[in-house]
Amino acid sequence: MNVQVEPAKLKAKDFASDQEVRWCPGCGDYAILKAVQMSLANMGAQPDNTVFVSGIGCAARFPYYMETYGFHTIHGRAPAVASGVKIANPELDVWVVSGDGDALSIGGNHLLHLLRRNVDVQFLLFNNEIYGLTKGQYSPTSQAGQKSPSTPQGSVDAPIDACTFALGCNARFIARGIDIQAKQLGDIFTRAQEHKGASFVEIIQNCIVFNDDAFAHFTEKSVAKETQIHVKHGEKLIYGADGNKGIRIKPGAFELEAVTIGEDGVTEDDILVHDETNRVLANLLVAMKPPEMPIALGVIYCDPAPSYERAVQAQVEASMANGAGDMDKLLRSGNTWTVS
Amino acid sequence: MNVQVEPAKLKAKDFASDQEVRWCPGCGDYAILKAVQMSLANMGAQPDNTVFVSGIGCAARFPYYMETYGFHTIHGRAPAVASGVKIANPELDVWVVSGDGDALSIGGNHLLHLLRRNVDVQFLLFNNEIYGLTKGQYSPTSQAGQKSPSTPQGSVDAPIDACTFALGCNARFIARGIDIQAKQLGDIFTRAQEHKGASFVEIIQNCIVFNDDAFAHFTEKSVAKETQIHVKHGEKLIYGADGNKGIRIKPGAFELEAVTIGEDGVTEDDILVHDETNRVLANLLVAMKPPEMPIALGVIYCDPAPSYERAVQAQVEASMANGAGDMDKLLRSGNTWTVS
Amino acid sequence: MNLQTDPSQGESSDGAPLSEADSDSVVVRFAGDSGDGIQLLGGQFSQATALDNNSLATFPDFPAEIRAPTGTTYGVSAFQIKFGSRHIRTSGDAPDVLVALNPAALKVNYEQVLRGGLIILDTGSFGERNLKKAGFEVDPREDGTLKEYRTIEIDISALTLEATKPFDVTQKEALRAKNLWTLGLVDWMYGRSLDATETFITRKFGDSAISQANIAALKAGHAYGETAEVSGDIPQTRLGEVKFESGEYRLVSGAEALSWGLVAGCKLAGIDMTFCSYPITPSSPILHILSRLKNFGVTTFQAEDEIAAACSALGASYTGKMGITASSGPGIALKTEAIGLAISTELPLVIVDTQRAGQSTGLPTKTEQSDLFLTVWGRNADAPMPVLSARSPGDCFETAIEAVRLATKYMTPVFLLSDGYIANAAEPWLIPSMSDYEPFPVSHRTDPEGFQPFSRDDETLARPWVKPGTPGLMHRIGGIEKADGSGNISYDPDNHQLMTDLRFAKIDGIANDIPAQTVESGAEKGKLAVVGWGSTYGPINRAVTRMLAEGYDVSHIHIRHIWPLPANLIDLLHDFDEVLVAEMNKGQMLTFLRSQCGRPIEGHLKVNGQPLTIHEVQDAIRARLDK
Amino acid sequence: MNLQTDPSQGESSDGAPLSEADSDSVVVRFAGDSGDGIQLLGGQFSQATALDNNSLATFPDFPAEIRAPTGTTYGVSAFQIKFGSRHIRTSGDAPDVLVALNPAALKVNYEQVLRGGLIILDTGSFGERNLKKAGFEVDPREDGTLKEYRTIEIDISALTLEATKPFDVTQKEALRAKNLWTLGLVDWMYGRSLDATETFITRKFGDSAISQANIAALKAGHAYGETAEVSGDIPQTRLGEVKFESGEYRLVSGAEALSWGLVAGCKLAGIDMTFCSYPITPSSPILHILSRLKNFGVTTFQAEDEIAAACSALGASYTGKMGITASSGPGIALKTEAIGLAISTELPLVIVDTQRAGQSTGLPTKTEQSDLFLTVWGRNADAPMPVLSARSPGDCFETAIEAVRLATKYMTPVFLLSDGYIANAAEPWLIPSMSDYEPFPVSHRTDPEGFQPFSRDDETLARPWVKPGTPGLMHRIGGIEKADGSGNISYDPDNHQLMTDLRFAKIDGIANDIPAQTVESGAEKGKLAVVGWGSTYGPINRAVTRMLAEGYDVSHIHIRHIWPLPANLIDLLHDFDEVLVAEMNKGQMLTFLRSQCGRPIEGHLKVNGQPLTIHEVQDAIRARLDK
Ligand SMILES: Cc1ncc(C[n+]2csc(CCOP(=O)(O)OP(=O)(O)O)c2C)c(N)n1
Ligand SMILES: Cc1ncc(C[n+]2csc(CCOP(=O)(O)OP(=O)(O)O)c2C)c(N)n1
Ligand code: SF4
Ligand code: SF4
Ligand SMILES: [Mg+2]
Ligand SMILES: [Mg+2]
Repeated sequence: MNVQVEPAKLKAKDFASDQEVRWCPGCGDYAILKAVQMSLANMGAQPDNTVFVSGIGCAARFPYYMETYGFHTIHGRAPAVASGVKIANPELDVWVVSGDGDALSIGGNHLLHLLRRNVDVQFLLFNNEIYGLTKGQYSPTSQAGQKSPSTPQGSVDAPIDACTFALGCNARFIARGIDIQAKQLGDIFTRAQEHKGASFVEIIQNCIVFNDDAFAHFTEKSVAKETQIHVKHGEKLIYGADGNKGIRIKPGAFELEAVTIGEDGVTEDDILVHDETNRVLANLLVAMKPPEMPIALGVIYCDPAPSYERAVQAQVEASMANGAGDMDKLLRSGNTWTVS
Repeated sequence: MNVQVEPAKLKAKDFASDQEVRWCPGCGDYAILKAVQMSLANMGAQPDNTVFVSGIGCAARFPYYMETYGFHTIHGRAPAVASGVKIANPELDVWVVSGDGDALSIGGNHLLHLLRRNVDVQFLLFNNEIYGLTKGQYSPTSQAGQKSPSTPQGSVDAPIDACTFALGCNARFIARGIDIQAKQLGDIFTRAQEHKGASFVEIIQNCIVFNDDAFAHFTEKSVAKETQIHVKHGEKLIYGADGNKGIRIKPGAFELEAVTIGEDGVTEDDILVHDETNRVLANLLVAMKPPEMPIALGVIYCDPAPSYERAVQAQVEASMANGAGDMDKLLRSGNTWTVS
Repeated sequence: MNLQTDPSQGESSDGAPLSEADSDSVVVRFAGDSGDGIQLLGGQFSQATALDNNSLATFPDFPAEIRAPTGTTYGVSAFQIKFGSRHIRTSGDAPDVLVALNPAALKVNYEQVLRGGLIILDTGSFGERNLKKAGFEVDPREDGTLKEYRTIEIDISALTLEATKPFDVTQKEALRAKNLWTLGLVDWMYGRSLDATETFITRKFGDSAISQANIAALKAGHAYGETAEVSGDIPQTRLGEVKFESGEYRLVSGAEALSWGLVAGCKLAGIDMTFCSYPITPSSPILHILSRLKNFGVTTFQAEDEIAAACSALGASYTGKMGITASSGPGIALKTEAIGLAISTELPLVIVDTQRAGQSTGLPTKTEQSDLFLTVWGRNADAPMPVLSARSPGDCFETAIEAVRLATKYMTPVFLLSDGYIANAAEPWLIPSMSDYEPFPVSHRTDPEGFQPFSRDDETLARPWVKPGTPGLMHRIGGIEKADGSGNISYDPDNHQLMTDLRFAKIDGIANDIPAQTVESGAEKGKLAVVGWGSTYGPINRAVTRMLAEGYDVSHIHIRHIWPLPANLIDLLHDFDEVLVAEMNKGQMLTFLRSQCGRPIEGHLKVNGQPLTIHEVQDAIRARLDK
Repeated sequence: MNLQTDPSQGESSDGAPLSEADSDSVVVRFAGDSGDGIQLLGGQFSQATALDNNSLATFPDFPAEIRAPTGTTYGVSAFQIKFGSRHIRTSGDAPDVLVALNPAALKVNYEQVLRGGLIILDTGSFGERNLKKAGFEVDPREDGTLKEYRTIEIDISALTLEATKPFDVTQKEALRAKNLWTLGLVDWMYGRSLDATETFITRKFGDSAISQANIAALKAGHAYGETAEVSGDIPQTRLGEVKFESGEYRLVSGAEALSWGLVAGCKLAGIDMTFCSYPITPSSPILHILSRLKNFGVTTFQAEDEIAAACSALGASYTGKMGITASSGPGIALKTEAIGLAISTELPLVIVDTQRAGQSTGLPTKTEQSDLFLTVWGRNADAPMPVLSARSPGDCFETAIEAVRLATKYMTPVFLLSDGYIANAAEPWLIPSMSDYEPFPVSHRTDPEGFQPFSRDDETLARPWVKPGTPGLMHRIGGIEKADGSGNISYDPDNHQLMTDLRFAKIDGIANDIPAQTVESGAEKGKLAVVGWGSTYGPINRAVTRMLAEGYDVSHIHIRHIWPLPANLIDLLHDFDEVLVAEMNKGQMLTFLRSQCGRPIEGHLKVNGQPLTIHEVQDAIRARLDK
């Protein structure tokens, strides 16, 4: 364990490495980088004790730009490497950075197991609905019909929703943010870091080169208020420029609907209160898609359970309780005989 | 396309190959094999046009015992091979047989993509909550605390529920059955085969050697009626030896509860009617676990969408509509010049 | 730090490359920012050059970043072309001419230019900030850095803005036409017609303001040369036409030719293709090209990863289609297990490996020939399969057809090796006619009489290929060892020996069904054989030709069929006093040939992510023969 | 169909194996149904034999099915033991004695028994149904099938039931004691004490009825021999004690010794182990054993697949622990990409490959040595790493320690090869003392002064190993090519060449840090060197020893360090007129050595999933020297 006396509060720039940032000018990744650096500073993270692990993709270049420990691994395997890091040293604060292709195409299986095991890492999925680094092929989150170099007539695959998938994998912490919303991202990162277990964070990220404005229909300033809902545990699910839109349970159905307070007899009392421990609600919230419904942002689900690496460690410690094993004794355990 | 004039109705035994079945005596796989052969006969399947694809595991030996086309592939990859089969020849009736390790451990990613793409195959997952073929290690569906050769102190991983995972992957057809319930399995297989798209079927299967009685608490005859609910679209969710137990929405919550009709003022009207097109309900049903709740069996979810291989084929056909490509012309497309 | 410099390219004793005496060819390198449209510029100039009946070879050199910040050295994109009045087979060594559209492009490239060569600079981009970003402390135009070169400084930016003023385009749009202005100038230098490019622009942008502005810039560059505003400083060169074999020609890149070759192979086999792949540099273009050829009966599938790609391609082959998959480096590694299954089940499958530089992620946009070991030997247990390699963009077409032929005829997976260099490079190609090729139609078995899934063809030892859906031929296959004939699972020791031997015999037998190894140039026996494979064809061939002209006793042998080797290869090698393998790796063909033929072999090896140069091969030959 | 027969084992001209003159050793094979407890029987007999100071080697031969239907040939489980009054290094060729507990066991095994050998049958299992299931049309006891053998027919089933009658056990439980009855008989035949087995039973079943019944069966079998109910038919043999080196001994299997060696290596390195693996035959026992050694600072992780296992082990190494992963065949293939990353990032990692037979799924429970190519050459691009191979169960311990030493000292992944045969076989092992080993403590770098992640140790060329969590040493690593020293991403061609060269030099340098190649038996130069590696040690050594005794000029060289090879190996081989590689594959070491040393080499190759036999190696030697 490396407990350090921290000399002085660090600033965002203290988390920036000396490497030139090499994303395309205007890429959403820049804003996320800044937000991470800022919130690490705010949460008083120790660079020495922080590890960023990534796969391959534009997003996965992230660790190079962080003045922390960093491991840029191979495509799709960051969750597996990170699991090894965390099992081997539970004291480290481990962050995984991944793209929609990295995490959900080639890496889907490792993500599944990281989540179900509940390994205590923060998993940041930069979702630009495209393969950036390989120049623009469609990804598992691309909308059906996406034209791309590999789908000139449009893709025919039904996309996967990252958060829905994470819920299906038993994730205990699910949040969603947007690249350019630094403050909200900061709040999410802080919550994710505090959560002891796998924290899954989807970050909507604009790829200016290959999928520009894929999210404009809810990220554009002009529509943001009407198409985004920032959820907070214990608070009503209210949104809209005038704060008069809300989410309620469609009467008599297992369904949510967007309503306007004051219209059709809807009152504020009808509006659901966000309960981040409710898995069913989480499933409904993550599935909301503009324009019919606002997109849910913030900490959508958080229902902690013991983390994996601690349980693993506990078994090792329990085994050690009666003293560390003696190699010479081990070799002589069971039946032996002596020749003289 | 291979449309054949069928000479006479085939019997279950016509679907049995000449290979000796090599599972352990008493293994649940025998019953499933019989049920599949029987229901293929019942649904009038053509052996010539039927393909069984499997990965590796005890379950995956299945194709060898079927007098159909069969491909015993490699561990975890059956969904990928089957996708290739179906894309290349959409006319074939493709069945995938997999185990809990094969499908959910090494093969989780391929299963995810098979389901989200909605490739028209029947995916049968034989869930014995153990690795049979490799002699008894715990699997991703093993209950926490499972002692096994690789977890002598008990496993510390939270298990994944196969159907919950499938829902998270956007599966459009989800069913669950028990190895020994041949009739119910037959009904499920028939529905699965009719469903045009990926049909996910979890089959609870007893591994008599390495995980005997793992499911006894709900499969034993003495408790079956009280711990199983066989769901049917449009019918009330009623079960119990006396037919007086039911499932209702817990008042004021996004939750199901098991109730007894006639007790605490519960009437039959309170009991939910099964709606197999309701995803939220499906999520709740698959999560029910005995003893608190009965296990849900039957077709839990079915909400068809266009199948992948047809959409792929449609693009090829559309491209062909103006005539097949001319190779010599292709080579001469764009700028050319002539030297004489 | 000095990025992307390769001082091994024809270096003189004091560092700068020496001027070459190749008067019948010219090497031009365009370089600029990733956003400067260098690849388009290069492509258009290549096209115009080809239309003038010059022979040519190109070498696009992309940055690894999608779009690195402007002005940085790692954001420099380059395109090199060598063209001439004789047959050109390599994009050449040191450039005679460098066109650098910003300081970073200069920084990265000038040291490779021939001493005394020409450097054309866009002074409009030589501001303080750009100089700093490029890592120049002082302006290189002023501190003697370029003293060994002829430099021509033109404010291309300003002239482009000027030329496009009349049109309704933004300043940003106008500046984007810099590449066309430059193209116009270079077109003028080498007497190229602007017509093809004009047509191209009009096709692309229609009758828009952008279209007009681009054409105006192109013409302005051309006029700039013509009106000689630099008072004759800019040299004009005319190279004679090459006596090309008569016929219809086009420019073709390796990725195009390979994709088309695969389609052609399937046509000749009479079956449709199912192409399953996962994007990866530099393999992706094949997926992109094939996904536009659905009207050729091609189905493309972007799988979730390389394992799924290989498996689904194999699934397709199982149905009787031609299953093909393609990848590079790490992606090929991932396919290993599935390829083993293809070998075991004896199904056809073509795996295209467009090799890239470096282990692990390495240098994805750079070239190397370092997957020979992986493809020949990189599988668990004894698992033989054919490995072919293409030598040039055009040759990809032939080699791809051959891969499909062997896969279907012998019921086996086949590795088809290309590399990042030939995939992206372009060369003039005498377009073949499909009627020149002998079809090799596949016949799927339909006869139930005496059917055994693992019976064998007497001649090829191939097992029958049955389409599921065929009445009466139901059977099961899998990766467990199979009984000879019946294909049922068998744990019989003798059967395992027999089946292993049969699988080897089948692949070994292919040696008798492929062309004997020929000698590309030089005598059939003699002092020194330089052996190459794949994309080193150009530089080795040119080097040997030159050395032959100088009277050296040297021959060039280039291997297409790596496994099995042509039946006569070993004997052929024994007919030379010395054998030198020249390759872009740490000695893989070298080691492989040593293992196959009991004679000493030496190597000239390079692994810097750059193609071999003619000079270094010449030097390597001299080092052996001048002793 | 005749399963699992290996007629190549010491065959006479007319088919049956010839009787051997080895009076100082005996080979016994137990065979029965999977449910008959054959492995326990074999294990207990081995234990008793070892306690009698006989040397021994064992060969368990499992069926592929977990528990195939009783009575089938593919459900037969066997256990062979060779023991003797001289050092035994192989489980032997043809059995002198076969104990067959059912017709299927007889069917599968009798042809391998020495002509004139003894076959003991349980007649209680020779009913009509069992005969049919085994594929006997006629009772083999009656149609002359066994005429070349001595057979003893005992109704073991009935006698076991009889013996266990007094105890409160079910008939099923009683019948399960058949193996112990048999053990008692065989113990009597070879004068073994029943004590150890009795203790074992009591420990396992406590003071229960089952315990009592089992012990009664054991004693009854013994008494049956003693009272000679078969009137002296059953031969009794006493072999002298072997002059073992003095010390404490135990039986050890390869999987145990390997697991313990890994733990010992970590102790010597002073770091904890994180072992990440995915179950696969025959590799799984290592995971099982290590998961019980958590009190040795061992953390085990059953990953979701082999890729994750390799990646998480690498992640553990990244934190400064010893990351280890293990698998077989297809699982090793899947780890390829991750191993490339380990090479590129220069992190320690041990990858254990317990080889199994056949490409793809192949024959998982059978043995082969066919991953040499995969481990030495099976990676994308130029990616060198050490490869070691263990020769015997006990040797696994030493080789595992060496693997950890090289991995940590040189910051490199290391392949450690075992195979299905040594993993399951057991031999008496002189238990080493940990104090005999020189520790090789790892020192993780903590000093920020002048720290560069890719600086190098002058001697080893290893880069520093830094634990995340260390103040002031934050840095980034990854699979893209790294600049020498700083480790920053670099696309510089010269740097790629330099780093590639450095990675090779580092691994090549290990040749100077490993023991010189020795000659196991025979002279240091001469007519013929038989070269082996891995589990063929036993048969080759015995064969060469025999041939030396017969006066042949032959030597045995056994290679542990496959890559890099010991510095003197090539010279050593040149000192022999002929070199013969004997291995269980299609010629992988053969091809590899040919590629490394310019001299003719021949091969004796076998791929039937069975260990080499002494006889065939002798024959191969004779074929070379008798000409
Ligand atoms: C094994 C392997 N397969 C494929 C690739 C090529 N590759 C690199 S990144 C990438 C996808 C990137 O997409 P995403 O994860 O969404 O990241 P983004 O670039 O959009 O941030 C692919 C296919 C690779 N590097 N390794
Ligand atoms: C690549 C690879 N890894 C591991 C194995 C070993 N293996 C075979 S089956 C299996 C798990 C079987 O479990 P499951 O899928 O649940 O099937 P079951 O035997 O229980 O029916 C494993 C780990 C293998 N054959 N291939
Ligand atoms: S390609 Fe897209 S995701 Fe990648 S750096 Fe450029 S803008 Fe960002
Ligand atoms: S091990 Fe279990 S799952 Fe496998 S065949 Fe035996 S009983 Fe069935
Ligand atoms: Mg992306
Ligand atoms: Mg299972």
